[in-house]
Amino acid sequence: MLSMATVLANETMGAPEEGLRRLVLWGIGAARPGQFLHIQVSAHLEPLLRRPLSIARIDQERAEVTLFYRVQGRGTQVLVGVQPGEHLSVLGPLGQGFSLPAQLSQRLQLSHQSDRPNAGHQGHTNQQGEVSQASVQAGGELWLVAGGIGVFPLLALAQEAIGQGIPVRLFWGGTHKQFLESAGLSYWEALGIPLHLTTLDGSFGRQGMVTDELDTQLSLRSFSSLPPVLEVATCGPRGMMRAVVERCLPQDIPVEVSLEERMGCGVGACLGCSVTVRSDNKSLRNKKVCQDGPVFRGEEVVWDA
Amino acid sequence: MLSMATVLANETMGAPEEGLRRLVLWGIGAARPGQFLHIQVSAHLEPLLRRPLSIARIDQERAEVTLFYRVQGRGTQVLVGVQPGEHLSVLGPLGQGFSLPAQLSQRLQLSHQSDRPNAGHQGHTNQQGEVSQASVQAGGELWLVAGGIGVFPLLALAQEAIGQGIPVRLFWGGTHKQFLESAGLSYWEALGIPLHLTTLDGSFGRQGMVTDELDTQLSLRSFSSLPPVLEVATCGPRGMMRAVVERCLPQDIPVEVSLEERMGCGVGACLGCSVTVRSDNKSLRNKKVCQDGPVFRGEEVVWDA
Amino acid sequence: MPRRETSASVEAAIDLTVQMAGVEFRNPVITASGTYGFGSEYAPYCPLEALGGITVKGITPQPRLGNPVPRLAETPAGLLNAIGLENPGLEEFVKVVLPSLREFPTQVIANISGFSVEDYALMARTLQRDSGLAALEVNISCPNVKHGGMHFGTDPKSAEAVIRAVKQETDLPVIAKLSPNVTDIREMARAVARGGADAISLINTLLGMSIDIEKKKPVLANTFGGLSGPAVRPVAVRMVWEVAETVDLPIIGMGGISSWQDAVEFLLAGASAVSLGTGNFQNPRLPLEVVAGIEAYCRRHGFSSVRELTGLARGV
Amino acid sequence: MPRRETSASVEAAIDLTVQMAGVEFRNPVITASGTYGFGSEYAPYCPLEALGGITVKGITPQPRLGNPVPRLAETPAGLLNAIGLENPGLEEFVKVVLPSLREFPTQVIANISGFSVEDYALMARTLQRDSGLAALEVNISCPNVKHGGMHFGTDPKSAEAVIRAVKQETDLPVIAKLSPNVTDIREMARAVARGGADAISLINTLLGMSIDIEKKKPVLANTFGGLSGPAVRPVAVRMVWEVAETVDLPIIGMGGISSWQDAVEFLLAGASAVSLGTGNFQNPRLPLEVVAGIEAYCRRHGFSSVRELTGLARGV
Ligand SMILES: Cc1cc2nc3c(=O)[nH]c(=O)nc-3n(C[C@H](O)[C@H](O)[C@H](O)COP(=O)(O)OP(=O)(O)OC[C@H]3O[C@@H](n4cnc5c(N)ncnc54)[C@H](O)[C@@H]3O)c2cc1C
Ligand SMILES: Cc1cc2nc3c(=O)[nH]c(=O)nc-3n(C[C@H](O)[C@H](O)[C@H](O)COP(=O)(O)OP(=O)(O)OC[C@H]3O[C@@H](n4cnc5c(N)ncnc54)[C@H](O)[C@@H]3O)c2cc1C
Ligand SMILES: Cc1cc2nc3c(=O)[nH]c(=O)nc-3n(C[C@H](O)[C@H](O)[C@H](O)COP(=O)(O)O)c2cc1C
Ligand SMILES: Cc1cc2nc3c(=O)[nH]c(=O)nc-3n(C[C@H](O)[C@H](O)[C@H](O)COP(=O)(O)O)c2cc1C
Ligand code: FES
Ligand code: FES
Repeated sequence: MLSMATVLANETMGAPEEGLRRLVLWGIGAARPGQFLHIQVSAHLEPLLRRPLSIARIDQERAEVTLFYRVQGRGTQVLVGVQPGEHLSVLGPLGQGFSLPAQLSQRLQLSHQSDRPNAGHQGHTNQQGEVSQASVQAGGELWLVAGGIGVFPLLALAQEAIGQGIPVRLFWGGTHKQFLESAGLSYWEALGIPLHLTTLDGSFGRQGMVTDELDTQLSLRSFSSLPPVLEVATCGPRGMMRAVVERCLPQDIPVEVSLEERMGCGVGACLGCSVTVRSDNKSLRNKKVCQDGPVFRGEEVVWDA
Repeated sequence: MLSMATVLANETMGAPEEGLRRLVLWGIGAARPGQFLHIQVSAHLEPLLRRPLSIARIDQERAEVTLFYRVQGRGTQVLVGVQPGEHLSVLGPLGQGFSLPAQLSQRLQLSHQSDRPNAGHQGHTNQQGEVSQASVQAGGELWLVAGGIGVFPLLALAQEAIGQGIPVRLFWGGTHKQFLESAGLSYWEALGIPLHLTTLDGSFGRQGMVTDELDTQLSLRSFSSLPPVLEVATCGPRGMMRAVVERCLPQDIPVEVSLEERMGCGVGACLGCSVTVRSDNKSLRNKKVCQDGPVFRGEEVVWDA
Repeated sequence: MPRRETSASVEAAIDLTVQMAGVEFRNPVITASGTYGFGSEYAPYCPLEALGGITVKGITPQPRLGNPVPRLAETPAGLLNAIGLENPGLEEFVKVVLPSLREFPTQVIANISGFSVEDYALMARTLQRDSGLAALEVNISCPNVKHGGMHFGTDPKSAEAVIRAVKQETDLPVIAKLSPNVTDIREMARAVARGGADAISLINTLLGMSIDIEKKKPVLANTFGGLSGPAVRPVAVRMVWEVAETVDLPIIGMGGISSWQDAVEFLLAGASAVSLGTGNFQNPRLPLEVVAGIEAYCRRHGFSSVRELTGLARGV
Repeated sequence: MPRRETSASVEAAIDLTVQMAGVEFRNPVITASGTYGFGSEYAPYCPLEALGGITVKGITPQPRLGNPVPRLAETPAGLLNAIGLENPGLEEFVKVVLPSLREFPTQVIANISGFSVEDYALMARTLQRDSGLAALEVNISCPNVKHGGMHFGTDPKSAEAVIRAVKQETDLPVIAKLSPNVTDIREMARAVARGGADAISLINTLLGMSIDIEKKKPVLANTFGGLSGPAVRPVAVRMVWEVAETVDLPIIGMGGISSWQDAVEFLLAGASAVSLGTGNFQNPRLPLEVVAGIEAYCRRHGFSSVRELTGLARGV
């Protein structure tokens, strides 16, 4: 969808020096968690390209969508100047979102079929599907692992999962307390779910990396009767996401990662945002972050492509 | 001077469909009628170049300068968006302004000297100077001849001349009544000077060209004892200014014309705004509209260069 | 678009069709190769039947994964790309892509790139009139692959040889797409005309680069990329003008068109049609706006056919 | 500029001086020929003593009135100019201009253009070290005059000949200013190096044009003009990179610098100094901001001399 969205709010979140802002738009079509909008920040030629921003909150009743953004370079700086009441040309929602555990099992099934069209591996697929179904019944949890502003798209996912009765747990690492507070901590607190917070400087939560805390909680689960992990959805720096995938896949926990790449068109037409993935038959091929992603299955990403 | 001027007002003048606006700036150095400001309409690279706008009113006490502009293309469109309280990077006042009759005689003298450094024509120059001096004493008038928005810089000149006790008379032609009213007619009416207005469609004043009315008034003077014309200052379309010069010079009325040319630097450094002039010894050379002009002596302009 | 009802000529329909190399295009607005995927990606925003034609992504004999990312870098009014000709290869193109292109309600131009004259000839042999394509655009100008197409686009003899080989192998009209990275574009135009080209596309991208000063290395993984977008338009218009003066072939003009005004500029310079590339990224409805704008311009200026615009600024 | 007091390295003075062709420049920021008049025009806004150097408007043996107006056209992030080498001629330059240049508290580079090898040689003969100039920049790349300088800038043999002739006639260091309107800038760089150039300036403007669609004719009276400004920066940086890889001469990089970041980009690509042209028109204080920005960048990144930046992005 290409629409002129009305800006309802465009304001600083938390401490101004963190450079984080909240943008509320009206007039966007139905969106799914993990999808993004490709926004033209200026009516002029400067900057030339649209900017991709993830959907962080969806209020279907009021037809509002909330994005959180960090002021980074030229484009986001220009976006700061947009006033409530003004209109922004918005392309999207674009891309494939996160799968909720039930969807995930379906998606796994589909992708196995499409990746190996002639192979008779239905048994395995069904098996995986059954595992997930079983886990949901067993009251398993959806885990979210966020690094820095990677938390933004996960908020929409948390809301949707909670709405469907799936228990959610957040792991979130930031540099320092003020960052976490500015990047929307209160939204998470309002959800009433368990939060595992880490900061690099120890000013809030556990000192260290978010993956340290993930390790702790994963190993707890291996000898206790805590609810199993149905799925991990992660977004953040590449290195962090890779670490998450490398921890979870060996334990048969499906992971979805949300990738970033520089985008031209946002709709699959320019091949600017290619990412190399490994098919189930191990051969390498390209997918497009804008169209096939930004969410990918952890096992398909080739980290050092 | 390069300054960050504060925008005090930036508003539509008159009928919106005329696309005329009034821009009031604070924080510009001392300006003379006929000078212009080179204004950066956007802090970004789009549009790249500054835009030259003439000074239309000078309020030295309040340190305010007023410009009138017509929304034309990209640059002036961007300028429309600037809000009161914002700052604009302004280069200027730039260029040589109009001469008031007393100054004019001096300027003629100087330019005769510089154009013909080795010629002994001091007699002639002095004579011209004396003529002007004499005319001022005889209560001669300063005539302003404007076409369309060419009237803008003449307003500042009228104010200064009136302040010095020189009688001023305006000839101004526009396409139709609403244009004249929107382009600042009330400012002129407030001056209490004789106004000779023409419109192409006859909706206001005399129907026809401003030069028709100029002809009428010039010929009246040739057989009556009306005050002589000390000087004509003109600004407007090239063809109109040429006609003014061709009427006045044969009658020994000095004319100053304000030329327009596309500008890069505005300070004489790029040679983008060259205009070919005829020295008193008839040889051709270039002057710069930005630095040597925008006001030139009528006799030096080569109209079909 | 509301019509003014003031005179008879205002009412008259404007003929927007153009004929190039024996192919009729509904209007002179085509999309540029590499910016419009394989045609369906932008269809939700810009109906294909509104377009004169589309040019699909450049293909090579073998599949290519293209260059590593980052492949894009934004510059002032410009875009650097170093896609590196990612494409599914000729075989997959013919098997999977072509059948879908056949269904498109507009003219489809294929774009081919190669690393040798034989590469080009091979693709031309496979792509014939019965493939449903309207024409073959021969990209001898891609700056983003090593030992790549650009060599053919900067050496007149090679350019001529490639075009001649392609012409010999296919019964489709052949459009030569020229590189702007040359000293004299007229010489290249003459060379492809000698080779038998039926039309000329220009310009492809200007070779450029940018550097990330914090990381102290090039922004693009490939170091160099091709510059497109409004920044290059003055160069593109100049080359269209020069080529229109030099050879008697229809020209598809492109490079930085981001409004209907820009498109008219190319037509007045000598182009018979225009291609829109980077402009789609900012405004997916740009082709529609360009068609409507050209039509209104013709009406306002009293032209009954868009073909009257071609070369008008040259006093043709 | 307030200094952070946090560490010893923060305190250290940064050495901004650069040496090129035996000439020492206070800092690497020079102004570009044709955009800075004869030096005094911008002095009220930007003190000359803050600059590494200035390059004055190109001169020719005879006075020239230049091209008719309009000579300027704005384009997206760019400027087209067709001044046509308006200048007072060599004699007036020597008699009237040179004496004032001598007094300038910065290095002054003269820029010469000609229509034959003899033209260049004639000017070089007149302009010697005792003229007070720091160097001669040989413009073999002006696109705005018919039969003009650009021919020398697109043909390696002619370029070599011009530079050799100039070198033979003057004891001043000779800087060859290259045209970007060539297929292979490296070939041109090699040619002027063979001719004996002491340094290379690049880029001059890209040949371009624009059309007024209402008047249906070119905006510039001269039809074609030279494109400068941010639009061309990616092309300029690429050419600096290529030339730095090719010849072992200091490079003055230019083309679209409008911030200190842009200037650093050129240095990292391989330039020893930068020239600012069109950027002055928007921001007359740009040279000051660029000097300050480069200094702060060096400090932040732990460089004690700006010379360490040259070519760093190439892994030099
Ligand atoms: C699918 C997706 C979702 C995103 N969601 C968010 C979000 O919710 N909140 C948020 O703050 N940021 C998000 N980002 C990152 C955001 O797009 C960039 O921060 C933004 O484009 C920077 O633009 P700029 O002009 O400020 O920076 P500049 O560095 O000046 O941008 C220069 C160019 O690089 C591109 N670019 C720079 N950084 C990135 C990046 N990290 N990812 C992709 N392109 C980049 C820009 O789009 C532009 O084309 C997302 C990125 C992607 C791909
Ligand atoms: C000395 C001087 C004084 C002026 N005073 C006034 C004034 O008081 N009020 C007013 O409304 N206009 C005045 N103008 C004209 C004004 O500068 C142009 O209307 C304006 O630059 C148009 O810019 P644009 O971006 O809106 O139009 P565009 O057509 O998009 O401009 C494109 C380029 O052409 C230049 N340009 C376009 N028209 C003119 C023009 N007539 N003169 C010079 N350059 C032009 C622009 O500056 C820009 O570089 C003056 C011009 C000069 C030279
Ligand atoms: C992302 C991208 C990919 C491109 N891929 C191709 C290609 O495969 N084949 C080709 O001939 N041109 C390719 N081009 C060049 C365009 O077709 C066009 O010639 C150029 O971008 C100039 O037009 P524009 O400024 O409107 O984009 C590509 C351009 C871009 C921006
Ligand atoms: C108005 C103008 C006049 C120029 N005149 C000359 C000249 O006389 N000699 C020359 O070598 N280069 C000349 N140039 C080219 C500049 O010196 C410079 O190489 C070019 O503009 C690129 O730099 P920029 O983008 O910073 O302007 C001129 C450029 C402009 C814009
Ligand atoms: S951004 Fe164009 S294909 Fe993804
Ligand atoms: S505008 Fe540069 S010399 Fe006048």
